[in-house]
Amino acid sequence: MWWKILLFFWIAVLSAVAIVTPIAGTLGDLAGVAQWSETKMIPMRFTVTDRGGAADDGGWLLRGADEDGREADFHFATRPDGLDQAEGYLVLARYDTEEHRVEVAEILGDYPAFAFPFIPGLEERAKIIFFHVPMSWMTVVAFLVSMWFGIQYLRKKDLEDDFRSAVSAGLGLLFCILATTTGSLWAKFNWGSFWNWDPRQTSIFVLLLVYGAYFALRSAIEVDEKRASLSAVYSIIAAATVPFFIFIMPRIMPGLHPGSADDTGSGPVFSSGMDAGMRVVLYSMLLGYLVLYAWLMRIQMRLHRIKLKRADVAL
Amino acid sequence: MKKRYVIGGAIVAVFLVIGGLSFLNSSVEYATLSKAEQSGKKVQVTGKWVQDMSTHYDTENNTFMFYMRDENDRIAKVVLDGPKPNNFDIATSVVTKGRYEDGVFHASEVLTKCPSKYEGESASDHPDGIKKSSL
Amino acid sequence: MHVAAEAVSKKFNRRQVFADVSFEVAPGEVFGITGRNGSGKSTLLRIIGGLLTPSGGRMRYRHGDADVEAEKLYPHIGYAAPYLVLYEEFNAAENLALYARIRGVGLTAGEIDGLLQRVGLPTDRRDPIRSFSSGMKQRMKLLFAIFHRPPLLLLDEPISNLDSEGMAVVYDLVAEQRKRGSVIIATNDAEDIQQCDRTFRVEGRA
Amino acid sequence: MIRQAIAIFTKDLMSELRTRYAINALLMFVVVTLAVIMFSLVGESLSPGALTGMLWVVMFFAAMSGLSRSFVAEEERGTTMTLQLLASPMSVYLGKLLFNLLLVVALNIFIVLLFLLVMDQFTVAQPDLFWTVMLLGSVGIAAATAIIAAIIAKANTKGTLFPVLSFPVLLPLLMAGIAATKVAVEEPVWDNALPELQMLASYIVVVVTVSFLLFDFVWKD
Repeated sequence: MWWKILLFFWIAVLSAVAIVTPIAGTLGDLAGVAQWSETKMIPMRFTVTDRGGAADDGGWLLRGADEDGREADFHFATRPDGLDQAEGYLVLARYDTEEHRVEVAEILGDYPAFAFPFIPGLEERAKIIFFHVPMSWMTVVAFLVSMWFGIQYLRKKDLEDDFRSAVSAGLGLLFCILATTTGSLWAKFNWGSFWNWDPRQTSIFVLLLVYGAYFALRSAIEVDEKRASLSAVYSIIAAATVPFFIFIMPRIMPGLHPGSADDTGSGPVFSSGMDAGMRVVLYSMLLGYLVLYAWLMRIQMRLHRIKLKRADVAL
Repeated sequence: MKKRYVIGGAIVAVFLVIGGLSFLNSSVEYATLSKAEQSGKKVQVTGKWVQDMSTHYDTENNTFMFYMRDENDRIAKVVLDGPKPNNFDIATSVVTKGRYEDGVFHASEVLTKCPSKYEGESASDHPDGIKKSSL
Repeated sequence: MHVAAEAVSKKFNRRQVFADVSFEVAPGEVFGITGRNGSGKSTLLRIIGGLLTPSGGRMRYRHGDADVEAEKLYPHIGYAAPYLVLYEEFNAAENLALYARIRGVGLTAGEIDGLLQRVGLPTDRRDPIRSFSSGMKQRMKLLFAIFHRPPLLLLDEPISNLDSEGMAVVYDLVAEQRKRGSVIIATNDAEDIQQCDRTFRVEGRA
Repeated sequence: MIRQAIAIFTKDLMSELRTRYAINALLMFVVVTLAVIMFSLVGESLSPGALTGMLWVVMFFAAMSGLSRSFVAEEERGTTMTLQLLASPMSVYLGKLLFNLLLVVALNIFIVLLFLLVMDQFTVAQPDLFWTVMLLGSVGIAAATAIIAAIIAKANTKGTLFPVLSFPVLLPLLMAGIAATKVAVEEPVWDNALPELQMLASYIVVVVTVSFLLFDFVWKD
């Protein structure tokens, strides 16, 4: 019992952390953005090193340092609130290349102790990885587990294994739909359209088709034993051919998805360059989803056994 | 009986790897625009996006058109089968994969190279306003 | 062929058809399987013929001195049953030639004629089996079961659709098979049971 | 095993020649599909690349409409048990695979010839590469559909289930095939299609091997 409550808290807290934690860039990010856009503003955090004074134009100029230890002048439109006590700020800003100073548009809050790094091209949208990536992984895990129990059925002819296989495929389908939805929402805001046949989108689409076909097959066979062996065979064939898909895709279409083989810009998801904080949250989330999957499997199996018992009584 | 599955499994594994290798081997050779024009082969060309010349996204055919300048300063019109690549605006250089035909470079892929790590740059590379703190 | 069933059981959709069936059939024996309709006679016969895998227990076969594995069982078996369907677009002789080719048994045109006469079928090669009467089809199925001289002959209701002349043919074949190997007949017919040395009653679940 | 397989193959071929269940319907299907494509393209000019896609679409749907017959016919006529008694599962699979192979190769040759005949805009830069791809593609389609036909033969809704189950499995083959055909149609260089050819070949080996391992479970009740 206790671990279920723990699981709820685990996922809830991690989700909250993922959503609430701000994205904050450094002066380096600000300067980098300035190279390609003079007007684009990004969130950044800095500590105040010199409280400065009123600027010529009536604003306020102070000096601040980012987490890398670089310093710059920060220009505020008015004197920032609580300047006397504030150690630092989280602001929305841009780098003014003419005045050589940081132009602060809005103060978002105090200096946050914990923030995710600013990733050019992804920005706030980077947070999807805490939800989308675990879902995608669970899709694959559930599919492999389903295939594994399919093989076990073929070896031992135990219908229990077949049911495990089917339940796992069902959960896989659920996660697959969730991953597809979250991914496509993200794509709308990052790439401009919900669906544009990116290799990853295409491969998850194929996984959806495989799951769909699997259940279509199951519902079309009446004898339990026959259904079990045929669906097991189908999932093995699918598992043997899906990898080819992953080989051929990148050759036919360019990858936009972060982490694609050719993605050099916004794909630090699992590269060594990934921010430590993000990695901790992501891995914890993966663990949470894994336990969630195992729990759902258990519930379904118990339900199955209860149904069998009732059917036996009815016989 | 058991042996059959072991051998079969091994064959499947080996050929999956061979299939996968075909993907690794598929990297096409690098060339310049002039070379691409001569050979008519599918090649990779490294260059820069010419920002002052027009770009166009054709929603109907899902193609993206832009101009690129290669290492030899030759400029060519590039038509990409697909939408505008990720981070295209902030790319410092682009790699296009495709064939040169009828004065247009038909690209099946465009890779963008972006300045992804600002932290690694030395302070002197930064604009005047940003200085490494002496502390 | 020596056949042994060891605690064989079969379930369909988790519904027990029969359980704990054990018996042995020695070479030269004619063994009868009886039981009410729906008790699983045919199911049991299919399991003996290697067409179905039992849900529990196992079947064992011995031919000469060697054990026969389930996968290599099919050449040793002749099987005739009402639910067996032959290739009806071909005529009788073509069907026989086809079976012989698949089984790797050489059959000359003369031998085929001999076989057809043996069960009282016309030797002209005009009509496809499709146009045969059910009795003629049943005779054809008997040929299908015995032409390759299998050591184990499985007959499911062998005299169904047959006239008295046809029944004589069946019992003649059974008598001949007795010299070559064993016969298992699934039937409730009194005349069939008379042919059997021993019978076994399948008790399906109520 | 080979002898048995060939005997089963000849049986299917003779049966097909006698009943002409599949052939007539398939040829008409191809003609009708091509006619629909031609009507919809009147006055349009399409690149050979786009036509390549259409060619594969026709080949895919022709395969979907005809290739399940080999197993479905046995199941529908009730002759599955007869075949189980006559031959080992391996030989049955091999025989059916050979029959599917013959059917799909003949069918695809017919489709391609007709396509070349009626589509003026469709020209092939490298005929040798083109036919190699067509052959490999046909073998791949035959291999993948043979095992899936065996599966759906045991199900209730055979006809609709066949394309549903086949499509995800065939998709990598289709994509590699289309990519390689495009090279053959548009580009004068053989080597550009080598990775696809390598992939097609390994796809075929993997599918046939997996089918051999699993066919027992499909065939026996």
